[in-house]
Amino acid sequence: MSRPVALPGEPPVDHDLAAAHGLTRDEFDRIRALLGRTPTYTELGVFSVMWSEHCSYKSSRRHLRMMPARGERVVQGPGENAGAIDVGDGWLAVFKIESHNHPSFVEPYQGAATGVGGILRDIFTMGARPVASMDSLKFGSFDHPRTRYLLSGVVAGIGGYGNCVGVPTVAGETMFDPAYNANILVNAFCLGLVRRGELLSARASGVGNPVLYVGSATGRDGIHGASLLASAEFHATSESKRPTVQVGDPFTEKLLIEACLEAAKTGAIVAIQDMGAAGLTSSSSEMAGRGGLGIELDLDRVPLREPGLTPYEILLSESQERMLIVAARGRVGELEGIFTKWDLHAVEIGRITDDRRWRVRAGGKVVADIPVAALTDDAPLYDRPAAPPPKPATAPRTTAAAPSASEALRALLASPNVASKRWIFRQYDSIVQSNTVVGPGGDAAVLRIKGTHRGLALTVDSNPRACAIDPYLGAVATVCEAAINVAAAGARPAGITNCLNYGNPERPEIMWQFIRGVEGIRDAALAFDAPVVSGNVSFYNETEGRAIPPTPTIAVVGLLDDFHQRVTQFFSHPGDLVLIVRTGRPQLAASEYASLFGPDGDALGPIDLARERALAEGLVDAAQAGLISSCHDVSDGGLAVALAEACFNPEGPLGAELALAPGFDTARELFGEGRSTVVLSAPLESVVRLTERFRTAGLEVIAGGRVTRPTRLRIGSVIDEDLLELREIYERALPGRIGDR
Amino acid sequence: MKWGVVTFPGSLDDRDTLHALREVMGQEAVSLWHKDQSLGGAQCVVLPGGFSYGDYLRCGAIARFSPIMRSIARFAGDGGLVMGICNGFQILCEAHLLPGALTRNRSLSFICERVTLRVENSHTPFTRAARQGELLRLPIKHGEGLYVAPEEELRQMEERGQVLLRYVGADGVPSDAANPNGSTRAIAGVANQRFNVFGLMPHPEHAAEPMLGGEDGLRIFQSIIESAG
Amino acid sequence: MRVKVFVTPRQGILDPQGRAVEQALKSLGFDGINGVHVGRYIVLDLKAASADEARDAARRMCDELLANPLIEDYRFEVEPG
Amino acid sequence: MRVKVFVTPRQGILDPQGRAVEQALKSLGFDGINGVHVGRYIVLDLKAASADEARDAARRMCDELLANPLIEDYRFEVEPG
Ligand SMILES: Nc1ncnc2c1ncn2[C@@H]1O[C@H](COP(=O)(O)OP(=O)(O)O)[C@@H](O)[C@H]1O
Ligand SMILES: [Mg+2]
Repeated sequence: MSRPVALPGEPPVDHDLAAAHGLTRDEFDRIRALLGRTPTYTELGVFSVMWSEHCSYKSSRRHLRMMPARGERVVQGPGENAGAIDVGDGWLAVFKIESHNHPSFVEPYQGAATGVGGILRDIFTMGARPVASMDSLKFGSFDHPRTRYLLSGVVAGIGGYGNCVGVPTVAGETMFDPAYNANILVNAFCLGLVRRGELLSARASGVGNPVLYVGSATGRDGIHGASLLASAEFHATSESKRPTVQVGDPFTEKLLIEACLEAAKTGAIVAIQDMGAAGLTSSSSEMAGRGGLGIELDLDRVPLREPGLTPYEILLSESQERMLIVAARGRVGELEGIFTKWDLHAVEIGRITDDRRWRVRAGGKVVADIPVAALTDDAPLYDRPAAPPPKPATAPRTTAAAPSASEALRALLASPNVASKRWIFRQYDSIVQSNTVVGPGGDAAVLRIKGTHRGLALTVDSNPRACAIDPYLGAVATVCEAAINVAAAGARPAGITNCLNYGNPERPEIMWQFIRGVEGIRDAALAFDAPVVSGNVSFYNETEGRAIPPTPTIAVVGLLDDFHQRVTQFFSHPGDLVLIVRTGRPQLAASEYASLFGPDGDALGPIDLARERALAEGLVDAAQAGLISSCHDVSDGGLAVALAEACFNPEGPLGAELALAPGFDTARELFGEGRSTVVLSAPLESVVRLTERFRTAGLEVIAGGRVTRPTRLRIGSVIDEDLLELREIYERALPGRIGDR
Repeated sequence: MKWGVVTFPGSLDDRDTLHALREVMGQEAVSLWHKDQSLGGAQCVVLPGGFSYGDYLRCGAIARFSPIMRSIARFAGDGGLVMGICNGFQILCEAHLLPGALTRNRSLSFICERVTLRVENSHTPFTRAARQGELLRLPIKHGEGLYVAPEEELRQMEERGQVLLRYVGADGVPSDAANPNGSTRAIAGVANQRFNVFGLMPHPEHAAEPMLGGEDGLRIFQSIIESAG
Repeated sequence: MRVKVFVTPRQGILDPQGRAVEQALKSLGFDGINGVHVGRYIVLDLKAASADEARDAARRMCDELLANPLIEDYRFEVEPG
Repeated sequence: MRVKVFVTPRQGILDPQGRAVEQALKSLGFDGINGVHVGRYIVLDLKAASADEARDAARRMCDELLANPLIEDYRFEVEPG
């Protein structure tokens, strides 16, 4: 075994330098033990990124195992770049969600853009063609000076990248809350399709197989970027940790997509992985590790954007749009041909070995020689202490006089959290690839799978307010909302991916929030029998010691046997009857209403998962039986808002009226949230069957509503509003806040 | 008839156009590679939407130099039918096969939405299947669709009927509110003087199926099929 | 040699970017702004035997690719070194 | 006064646009090109009492809006008139 050399000008490696790299004393000692010597400066850098929270999942891994990852549809669970489920007719859906929070806070356009680029690569690295993206965004309040800037930058970045690579952004969610003033969240989801049996893997095999570098040249971008930034608390002040910003090149990404998918067809690709966080280091060591093999790299062959990069910089660079491929011996020429066709070059930079070591040469000398396992499986694994925080003093009830129902409805429709997000999604190409049956603006997006009748329903949801009150119930409620969203479109929930955004895991109360969140996802996922096949953890979402509320972001993929049976949220036939079906009484705790008109209650009652599932199944059956004209999931703003939204049919608005049972607690029933509730419209003849079907399933059905031609919304004696006016409020609110025409 | 759909590096709607032509309309359509010279015997060549060469510098400015563009210029010179959709329209303008240029939307942001268009001249190979003044609902999705041309040129184009599509409101009347990108004279699609080259910002290929944005886009493809006889 | 190319929107052609920047600056409290125009600034490093040769190459580059005469004007400077 | 602002991608920051233009020029047969960078050229017409005042305003405009310090460098010239 060759002993790696220190390079001229490298600082001496000791505990202090290790600490500066975010490694603890114990971790540094463990590295020396694993190596049987002190690492070189280059090796220290490599360990620091591979053992970072972001790459090693050292605080989360043992808890993530709790989540159900198996199911008869699951073809690939956690462990690869993305998960995959069988959606029928020989197609696999490959999907994952990932965070790019800190980079987006530092530079919103490029941060968000490169977040999209990264998740796309996780998908096509599996051999799947990316067919849809979603984005989950959390910003501070509109009063905060940076919010407008961050919002427009992030949205432009997501559109700028997604539009240019030709992957439609079909859904998303956006929330504004002061809790995110100093730490926004940008979570990006992507789904791809691949034929069964054509799935690629990131598991190296074949001793002697060549290793190819494809894509953009390597520069100094984001050294210690994703890894360190996402693994240590971010101080707006500490410039030191600010990496050189990664700039995305969606044009090169588009070429990479086409070239990699064409190359995949040749069968000459043994393994492939994007160079994401910790770039060349993680992709090479993880591929070797999964295959139980070793790998050798020659940095002199790595294409560089500028001269003079050190091995340390080349190994840690997070330059975008780069892929690492293990090719079948003797077939390199064939692959080179394809990449050249797409104006890219494939460069052979190394080979697979059998000695289970990760060996790197530069200038003819060995600069790193590390057991692969030391970078992957033997990375630290922590069981950090977890403890609930001391119960916060219950928030004081505001004495502000409660608004009238009409005032409340108008205020809610004007609230950025409830108002139309058109200003955002009209900046996204949501129709390219000709699969978008239902685009942004509804409960779930619906895609058709070409050449079949099958459809996919996609949604992404989160509920930080509920999670702040109870991290377990909040997570359960989030999964339920996402599942009911796809069911409302007529799709059966089939798979879940999640992005777990939390504070500093070294603080017991944060670790407790995290574990309770994972438990909540586990229980709800089991209830819906929807396995969690992929995800991502983002810790250290804190600034100056203040953590964001626990924010597990849940994306659910649902299946429709026939996309023609998809249901939209809009009332479409005057005279249809309106039914409200729900799993329980809504509550004002954690509702948008409470956030506007003062805290009201801080306890979340239990959620009946059996009923939640019954609701989902009832909705799917009803859609398949063609019994319903529309179905809208009640979420932010509660029932009254959902009724109004159901009336805003783009093909022509309609009206609705709903009678209220006597002794009805107006605020709670009309504006409460937190229990799955849907607003259905259906012709008279199917209403009896529907009511009976849902009641026998133990669900509460409220009748007494109908769809009207006159465009007014009438609810009992408390609301009688002109819907065109309401729609104006709903549509103008966001552009108004942003100061756009 | 036989169609050719060009793929430039960064083309995006090439596959969607092929899907609409082959799967929806049952046409024969071949994919043309930008580095080739051959047009594969196509009777109509479509330059699709997308971000050729990343739209770097100016939309269409770099793609216009692809080898296949020489063949397309020759083909158009011989009276062959050429249609540019969105980025294809931008390329045709940069290549001087169509008058005018397309610049940043008035709002400076990308816009994806369905708009209403009025057929201004139904006596052309690209619009003959539509009625004069017929309203079509088609999607747009672009950041640089603001059409400009010298005033004098615009006047002559209008006289000759080279403006084929205009953005209008639901009432069929052009208005500032109904003009999504601020195009001069609400122009959405234009033809050359010979009426064998057509460019439009809206996407007919994305309005070819009832479940996906309606079928108004078929009018355009139908017209071309009729013309090719 | 280094060639600096300045591409600016033509007189009379709308310059929405210029207008947007002007608005933004005003809303930031800058006043006394009578107009803003936004164009492209392209820096080329060329191997050329003489300034004239570089100038000549630059002109052809602008005419063929760097500017669209219909909507843009260009100007360039050649610096030795 | 007239202020001319030149905004360029920072040293070491990826400049895909510059690369694309360089490739295009080469494929057009221009050779001897050692590098192309594409930035923005912003022309401001300002009312200012003195060149210093204009310079000062320009600097603040660049820092606050015209350039993104994380990925761009800027430079400007002030011309009377
Ligand atoms: N919250 C989670 N739930 C399930 N799987 C997870 C979760 N977080 C991470 N994983 C899995 O761990 C692996 C590594 O995640 P990540 O580092 O985000 O992938 P990448 O290295 O491609 O960015 C992936 O297979 C991912 O699906
Ligand atoms: Mg990855």
